[in-house]
Amino acid sequence: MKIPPFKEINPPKNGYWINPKTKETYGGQYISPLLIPNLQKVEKCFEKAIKDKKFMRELEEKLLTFIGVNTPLLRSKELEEIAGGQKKVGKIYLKRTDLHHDSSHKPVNSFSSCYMAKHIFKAKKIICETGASMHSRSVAAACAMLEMDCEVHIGAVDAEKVSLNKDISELYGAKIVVVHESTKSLLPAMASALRSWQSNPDAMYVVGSVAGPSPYPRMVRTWASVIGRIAKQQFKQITGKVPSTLFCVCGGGSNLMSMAYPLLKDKTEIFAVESAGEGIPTGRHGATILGGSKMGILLGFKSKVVMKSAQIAESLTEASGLDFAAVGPEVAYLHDIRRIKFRSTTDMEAKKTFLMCCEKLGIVPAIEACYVINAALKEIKKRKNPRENHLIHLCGSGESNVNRMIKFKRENE
Amino acid sequence: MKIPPFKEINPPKNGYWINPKTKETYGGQYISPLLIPNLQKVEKCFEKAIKDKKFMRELEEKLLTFIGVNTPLLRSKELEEIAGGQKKVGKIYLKRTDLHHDSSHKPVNSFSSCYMAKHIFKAKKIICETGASMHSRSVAAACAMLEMDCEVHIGAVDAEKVSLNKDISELYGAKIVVVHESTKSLLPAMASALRSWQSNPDAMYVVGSVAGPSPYPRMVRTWASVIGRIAKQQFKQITGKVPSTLFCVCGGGSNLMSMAYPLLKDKTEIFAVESAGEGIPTGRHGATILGGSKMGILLGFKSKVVMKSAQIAESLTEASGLDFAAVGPEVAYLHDIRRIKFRSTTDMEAKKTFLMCCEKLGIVPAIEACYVINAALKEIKKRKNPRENHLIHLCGSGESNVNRMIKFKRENE
Amino acid sequence: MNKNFQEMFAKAKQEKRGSLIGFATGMDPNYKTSKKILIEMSKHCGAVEVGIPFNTSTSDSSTIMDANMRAIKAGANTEKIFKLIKEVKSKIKNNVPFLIMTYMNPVYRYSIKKFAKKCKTSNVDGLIIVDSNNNSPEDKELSKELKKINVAYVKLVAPTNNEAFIKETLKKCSSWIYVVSYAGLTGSKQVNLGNVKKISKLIRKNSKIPIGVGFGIRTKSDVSKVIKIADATIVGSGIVDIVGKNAKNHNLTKKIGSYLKNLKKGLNK
Amino acid sequence: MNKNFQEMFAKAKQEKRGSLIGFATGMDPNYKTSKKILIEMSKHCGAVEVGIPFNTSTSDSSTIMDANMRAIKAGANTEKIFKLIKEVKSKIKNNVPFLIMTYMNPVYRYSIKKFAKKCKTSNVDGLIIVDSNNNSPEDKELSKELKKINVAYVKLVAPTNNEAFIKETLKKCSSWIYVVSYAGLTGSKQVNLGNVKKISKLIRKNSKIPIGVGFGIRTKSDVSKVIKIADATIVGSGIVDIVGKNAKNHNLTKKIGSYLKNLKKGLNK
Ligand SMILES: Cc1ncc(COP(=O)(O)O)c(C=O)c1O
Ligand SMILES: Cc1ncc(COP(=O)(O)O)c(C=O)c1O
Repeated sequence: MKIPPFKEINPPKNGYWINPKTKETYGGQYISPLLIPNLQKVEKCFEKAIKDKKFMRELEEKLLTFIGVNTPLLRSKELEEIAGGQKKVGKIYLKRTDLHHDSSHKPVNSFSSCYMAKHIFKAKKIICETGASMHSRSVAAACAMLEMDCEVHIGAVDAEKVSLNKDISELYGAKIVVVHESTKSLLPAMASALRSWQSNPDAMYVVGSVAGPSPYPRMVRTWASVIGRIAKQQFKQITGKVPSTLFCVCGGGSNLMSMAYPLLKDKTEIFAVESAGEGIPTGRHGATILGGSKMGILLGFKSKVVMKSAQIAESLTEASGLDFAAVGPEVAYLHDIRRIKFRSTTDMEAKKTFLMCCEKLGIVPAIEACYVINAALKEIKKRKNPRENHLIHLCGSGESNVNRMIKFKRENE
Repeated sequence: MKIPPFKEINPPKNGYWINPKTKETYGGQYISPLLIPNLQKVEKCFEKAIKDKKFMRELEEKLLTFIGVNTPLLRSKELEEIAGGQKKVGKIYLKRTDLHHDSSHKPVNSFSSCYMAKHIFKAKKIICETGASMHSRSVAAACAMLEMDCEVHIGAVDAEKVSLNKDISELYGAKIVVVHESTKSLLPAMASALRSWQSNPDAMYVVGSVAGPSPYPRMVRTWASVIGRIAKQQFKQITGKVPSTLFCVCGGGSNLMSMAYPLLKDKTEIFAVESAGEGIPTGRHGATILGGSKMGILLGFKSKVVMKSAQIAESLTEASGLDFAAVGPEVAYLHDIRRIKFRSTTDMEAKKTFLMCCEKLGIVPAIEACYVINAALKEIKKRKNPRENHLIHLCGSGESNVNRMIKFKRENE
Repeated sequence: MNKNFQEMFAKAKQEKRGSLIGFATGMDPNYKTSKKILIEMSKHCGAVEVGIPFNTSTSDSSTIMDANMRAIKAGANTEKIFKLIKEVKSKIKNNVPFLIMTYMNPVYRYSIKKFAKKCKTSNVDGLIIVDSNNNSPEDKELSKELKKINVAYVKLVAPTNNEAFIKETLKKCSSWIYVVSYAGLTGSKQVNLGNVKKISKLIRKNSKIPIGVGFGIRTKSDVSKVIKIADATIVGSGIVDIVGKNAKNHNLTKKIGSYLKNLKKGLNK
Repeated sequence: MNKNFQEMFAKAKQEKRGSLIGFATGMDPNYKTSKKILIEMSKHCGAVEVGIPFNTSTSDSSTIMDANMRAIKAGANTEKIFKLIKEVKSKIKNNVPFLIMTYMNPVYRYSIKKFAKKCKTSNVDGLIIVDSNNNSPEDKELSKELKKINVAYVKLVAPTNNEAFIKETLKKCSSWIYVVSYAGLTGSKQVNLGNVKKISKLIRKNSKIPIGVGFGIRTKSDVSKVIKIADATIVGSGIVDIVGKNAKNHNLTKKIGSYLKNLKKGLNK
């Protein structure tokens, strides 16, 4: 298997994506001057890496054999049935990144970033933050294999929620820093990681989504796009066409960009799904775009952010991986130029979808993936177009959610 | 990807493998007459299934896209290093069935058996036993997708040990029967499943290893051999040759046969690794062949069994999946004709190997797989042959073992 | 045909009644009490079936499984059960035939030839192996050995078996044939008379061998219904239940005695 | 150059000493107490730095993060901090310059133009934005606006920055430049004099702008060492610590006063 090569479709200028109509800028590098040299070094290393054929060949070899990036597309007749039957709604395919090593889409970026950190940046230590601990788990795995130190920042609430993934990160040898500040979730964890980087400028910071100061959003989506490049090729092989629609959940946007990026210039209609928490009108949600975000500047980048006056607002959702009051800058840009549409799913809908997937598909999805499956079914039902081929990103496996979900099941039966 | 076709190498005669030298018979059908018609029906369905091209095409499609059977071979320079360096010991490859849906080699047989049960046997309900709950988890997943009822028998000790997998089986909709008899582990669970089948002859029983009354041992190894057929092809593509050695752990022998079967007529030296528990001399172990087993008859088949007078002896090991006082009949036969060699690993060695794999490989192996990795390293070190290419079956992922192992890590640091 | 069984069925026929066959696990709850239980049973039953416990049995309900575990804990093994039967038979005055009921593994491990011989020397009249397949080499050897020494080889047929299977089974079966009354475990359900009639008909069509019916027979009324169709009925869980609940009660044998006395009232044709 | 800062540095020079700049988060622990604290600080410090708290700060140690959270809990926002500074400045008699220290988001959300104007109308003398990148459009706009109205734009340089970066920074920097003494968070480590010397040299090579050194300065001896190299020193965590530990103590301002008085003893060149 050969991974289709990367083509830059949407390059930022000096770290910014620019809306041609409004001239709004997205991205940038808003960070203490202390870290500016580090960011410049990361950018240089990244440019060097993607041009280094030997490095890329070795990296892709590891992605194929260690991460197992050549995961299947599963035609789901069961979901078609639920949406009204293939004859009414077309075909539904699931991209199975739940089958990756460490059970989510995250390891493709995590491993690539760490591999670059080891061989080009020459770092001895990696610092990262994590929400659902999917990112930390895969960074820690990469660090174990690459003999690097690993420091993980996780919010105290998440450390409880996804303790399995956190424990696995620890088994891999990561040092876990539990963050008790502010919302005790992904956002303060990322702030904490960036703060730690300031104290350890020799380390490399590895972000878990298409967020953070430039060049991270671009770098992460470039690494992660391996997933979408393979998926696009597979989809064409199976159906002869690119997908009619693509559905991905959106926390920061890494799994979205991993799949959407190679399809940006295609006719595929792209949907990003946010967590509506207890319902967007309640204010208790994790929906950045649909929850009334404004442009803001945090954690090193400028993008859409949910705020309460100038403070970053709490994001509230069952899914630790979606508990992020912002989206990556390229995602905000793609929303604003209307290339990506947004939908949402409430926590309750997602939890029911979790049980449904277990009982009807024989798949334990990451709770994050349940938001997208639910929203995709709603949209596909509505479209009622039998000639369409739908693609849903099943971006993770839910072992870490079992504890909470089995309680939910027992309470609701 | 096309799965290389099955070729019967070692067909049993009337349900028995026969040692040409000693005339010893292995296998058979030792079961209440009540179940004889069911077994005949299973056998007929199996014969029909493997000849039914459409059925096989659809099954293989599902194995590829639902189970994700096309898992990679990972060259592990880290293990080579530990064994003394590639220049001294040759190359080491890991077959990554830990990346399967439901995280072990088991789903290939489980899904195939259930698929046959649904489409050819026309059963509405599946009965199975389980040790590490890897089998039950994958049977339950198949039943969910195929809309069948699922009844799982699990020993009370195992239900505690591997509660994550048990909970996942429950999320998939399985009815869990906890067995409190005798050793409260895999063996009484299997007896309990067979007893339940007697009460529900319309159901189909799906065994999780190459054990049970004929035709199960043959059927299971035939389904499971998809893994080895792909692995053999991959290995040849990468190295140009078949492996010099193959290492698999051996509880009942399903993961062993899944890999070994397509290599039986090749020059590959095949090693099966048993759990030596607290050490074979202590009598507290799970080693059937190396632990002084004799020919015995239980659970419907005749094979090597560890016994205390005529009673099946307790098997004692950290690994729920290896807690089985017998090996499948074809495995016993292959041992007796000296085609397969046996090695063992103690629980303590396996637990240390678990931590080593996490910390050095960035992989969380199923505890079962740690026995084989440890024994393989010992053997490879001893062979000191730089021209050899070694293949180790990494037959499962250890999410379910994390709870116990993180305690072990913390206690030992 | 084994002489004691021959006499048992002949006498019953004469008396226009069926025969009651009682089952208990050997050495449950221990050697001494088991001996008393078997002696008591021999007073009321046409024949006595003694189980050699097997810890990995595939056909027993939890009642019998528990009995197996009690007996194993009390040190039961094949040798001791033979000794137990031999002692019991030397103590009783009548010719009540004794059977061993077990699984193939204990027999196979003992050695089939030695096991058959030991039956003879221990005054065992018959053998039932729950999991013995007609086509296994062990079954062939065992039936040959038993035939030589006139120990009855009582085989099981079940409601799921077809006529071909029954015919094949009849070839090996001696003294009587054991009809399982439902698809399930010993003592786990109610006797299914429809099944019993259906199989009995198939047997009668092919043989004159006496028919014993087991699984799910617990009450006088069960016995009475079954005996309308069959020649004998086997009661197991009913007895083993009493043992389990009264293992330390000095009235245990009395209780079994009166339970059996009551069942016997259902034996009239 | 902002007039008040000009005076501050001139006076210090005259007196052959360095300047002490004190930092506290605005509205920590609440509006009223904060006002008292700032007034007290203005009595002892050459300049006062007031933090507009930001809950997602990327450069603050937990001491300052805690202060931020206390202030936010007390209702702090940009508007109120401006009001606070304006009130404090109207209460004090001297011309001690006041700076705002914050992150880009509060400024950006308030609107850069409005923020600059508000600085002027609130008598704010300078602004420090920790995460403002020289090349961002916001930084460009902000520095332009501040220049117009003579509010000092104090920029940070850190030990990891090279000469090119320092040169670029100097272009925008006005009144004085803030040297971060080590790679790390406010108040998390000890001041690193080697770093300070190295960067100061690079700055002096390119400019005559006064240098203030912050991060890790807590004691009289720290102050004394730093002042041998720099023109001013910023003390933050040391003060915020006292606020955090004595939020409800009526001696709070006194404690801060005597802490600062002691530090001042280290200011002599
Ligand atoms: C399985 C899974 N999906 C999705 C996400 C959301 O992140 P993103 O939108 O950056 O992909 C996460 C984050 O942890 C995750 O673990
Ligand atoms: C991961 C894993 N490996 C190995 C085994 C051992 O079984 P077998 O020898 O039949 O493959 C099990 C059984 O549950 C298992 O879960």
